[in-house]
Amino acid sequence: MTAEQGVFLFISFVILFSAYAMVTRSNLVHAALFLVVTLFGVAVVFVLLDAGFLAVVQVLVYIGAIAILMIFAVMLTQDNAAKEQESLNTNYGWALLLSALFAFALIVMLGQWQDAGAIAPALGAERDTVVELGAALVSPAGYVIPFEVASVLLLAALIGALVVARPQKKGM
Amino acid sequence: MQNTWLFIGVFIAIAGVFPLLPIVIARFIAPHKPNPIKLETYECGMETVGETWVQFKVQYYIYALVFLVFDIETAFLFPWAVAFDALPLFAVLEGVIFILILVGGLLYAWRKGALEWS
Amino acid sequence: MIPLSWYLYLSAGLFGLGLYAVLARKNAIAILMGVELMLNAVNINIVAFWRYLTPQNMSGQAFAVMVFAVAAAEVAVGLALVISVYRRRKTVDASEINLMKW
Amino acid sequence: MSFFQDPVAAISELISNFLNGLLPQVWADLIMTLLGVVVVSSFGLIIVIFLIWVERKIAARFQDRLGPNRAGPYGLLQTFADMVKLVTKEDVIPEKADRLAFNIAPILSVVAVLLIWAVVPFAPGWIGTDLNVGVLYIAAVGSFGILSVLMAGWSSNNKYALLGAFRAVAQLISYEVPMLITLMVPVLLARGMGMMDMVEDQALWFIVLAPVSGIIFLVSSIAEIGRTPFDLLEAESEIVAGYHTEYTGMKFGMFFAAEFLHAFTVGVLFAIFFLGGWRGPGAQDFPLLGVIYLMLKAFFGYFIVMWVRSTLPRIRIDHMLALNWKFLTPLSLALLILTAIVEKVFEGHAWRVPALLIGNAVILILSYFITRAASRRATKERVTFKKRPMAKPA
Repeated sequence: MTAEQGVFLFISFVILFSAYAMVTRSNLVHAALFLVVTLFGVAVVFVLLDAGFLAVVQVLVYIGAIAILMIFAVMLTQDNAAKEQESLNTNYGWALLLSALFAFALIVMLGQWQDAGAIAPALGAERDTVVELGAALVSPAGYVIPFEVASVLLLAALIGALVVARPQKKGM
Repeated sequence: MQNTWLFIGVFIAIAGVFPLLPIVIARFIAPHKPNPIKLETYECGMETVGETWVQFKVQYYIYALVFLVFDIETAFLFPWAVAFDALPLFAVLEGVIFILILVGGLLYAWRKGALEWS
Repeated sequence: MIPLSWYLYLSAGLFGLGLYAVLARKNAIAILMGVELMLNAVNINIVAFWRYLTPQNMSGQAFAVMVFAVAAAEVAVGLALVISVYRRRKTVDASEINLMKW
Repeated sequence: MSFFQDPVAAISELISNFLNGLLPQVWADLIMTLLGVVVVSSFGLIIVIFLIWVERKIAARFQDRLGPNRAGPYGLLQTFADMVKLVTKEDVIPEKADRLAFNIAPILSVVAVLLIWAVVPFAPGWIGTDLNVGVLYIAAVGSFGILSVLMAGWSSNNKYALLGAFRAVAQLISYEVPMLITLMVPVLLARGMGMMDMVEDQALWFIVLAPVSGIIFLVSSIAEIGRTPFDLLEAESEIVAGYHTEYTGMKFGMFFAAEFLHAFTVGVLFAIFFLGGWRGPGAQDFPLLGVIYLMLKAFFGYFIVMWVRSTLPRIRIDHMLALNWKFLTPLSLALLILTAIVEKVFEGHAWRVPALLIGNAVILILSYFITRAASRRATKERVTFKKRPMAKPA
């Protein structure tokens, strides 16, 4: 076992453990903090995959913005967080069965796949993937349409969320 | 590439140890005499009334929302800025259009008064 | 070296946990957190496939960035809806928000 | 390269040769990394001990006082005395607090600031690690700081702490927007996010090419570190002490140290992004000079922060947020667009620098007129004597 594999195993343990804790905790702020740990673990996985840019963006966007937004929303919608509530709905047995089956099916299918043991090809020492990504995002042969559509999507999300979240002036 | 990140990994560990050390030392040196009054929530000597979970203004969420959108925007624009030399003029203008669309969002929020505090 | 399958197993597990959170949790915000887990699992897959199968072009990373944008939009609107519902109904329990069920 | 030219390189070569003879390659590399980490991070921490004294002395001068002058010569040992005091103070954890988050938050706040130092280029070749995404890394690390504030405020289970945390987070995330957008301008000018490239490309300091961006960066940085005039997050007259109300002893000390270190780090970042980092006469050949230049420039930025702190009063929260969203953010976006277009159109042209400068000036003047017109249009509430409700005798 190489050092890299050791790091991977450790970090995947952290990811799965904290994801499990996130799913099972009834205290929502704790769940959000465990979500942060999971997201950070995923950032480390991106580093292991030579995608340093994505790792940094993962931390910036997920931990810096999305997790904060989650915690804000938790605090805005809880009049009584100290009160421990039943966190699972009545169908949780079926949900457990279904998701376990799903994960199991995925794992079995992976086990039968021929190329699953593939080893990463060398990336080339002189490649700057950030430059390539930037060029690909705005080149017409690359992803310029998704790039601009993403901006429209963000605009739509901003306007939609503002309209929905802001209290109406009267009555409400 | 990964060696440069190894440094960051070790750095996180060491940077965690540095502040941990004084706190642990303080745990051994500092006195520890808790009493119920001392452990109460601090409110300038008054007794706390009600829950900590007062309702917060939704405005906090609105700011976080606008921040989130601009945060994602930077994730798109930083690679664009890094690849600047490789880009022709129209590719630069595409980035500018991207920014302008989001400026539209900012203007919308402004016009609708979503950026007002009160 | 880490074989590709390890990443895929990790992401399968993460996806399963996210799915469970979406199906079983009561609180609407917890459900959104589950969706985030699933999106992250997808992202691990995308980047792993990029790194192992097509590292020569940047499609994998480009789509991972797109997934970030989609996740952000989803969270922004989703949480706004939750807050809006909470303001009217004083609850964030997804099984009690059932006015539109019939 | 001789010893006197670059002592650090010489010493590290000596040690790595020694280790390579002793241990397998992997372990030798790991130990070298560990040593590098310890050197870089303790540099940051040692500087903060000195800084607290400097800041108190200078703040005292601004306020016509003497400042610390009892412990040691010129009060130099004051910080150590404070440390002893903090270590021997009782560490009170409120009963209702969430212990895990309560204990992690102060550590996280220090880690968040300290991590920035991993990518600070001290001198040619002297850098912790030269990530190719250095600038974004700095921004990303900052989000841990926001998280620590939120954790501290929430886990204290105290109204004022939570309120302070909410205010703080609203301020931090708001000002991160113009900061991130402004950081794109040096990245554009340097054509790269690596911190070393950033400095090496500044044959002409970026403050000359993008003066307004530099100022926006400094202003939003002051807001990020929560110094006056943006110290609403710990406005003691309104919300006790903000998010660290419940913290005592060394844990409070950690928040305190993190704040000081962050203030200086902001000066360092300002120096790197806009004042040419370690650049200066002779720095290329004698890296030690580079460190001195960097520190001098950083102190200049830090001094401005202190100067602003002791000059301006605290501003109101709605004013603070309006300044960010209605002035700094649009301005930084306009500057980014301007820089991108000018850089492309005038690429390699003799008019590049003047065009950038003229563009900056035009945008600044335009924004002045727009804000003046807007403030005229805004209906002002005038509190006059007549309108004031008066108590009438019954």
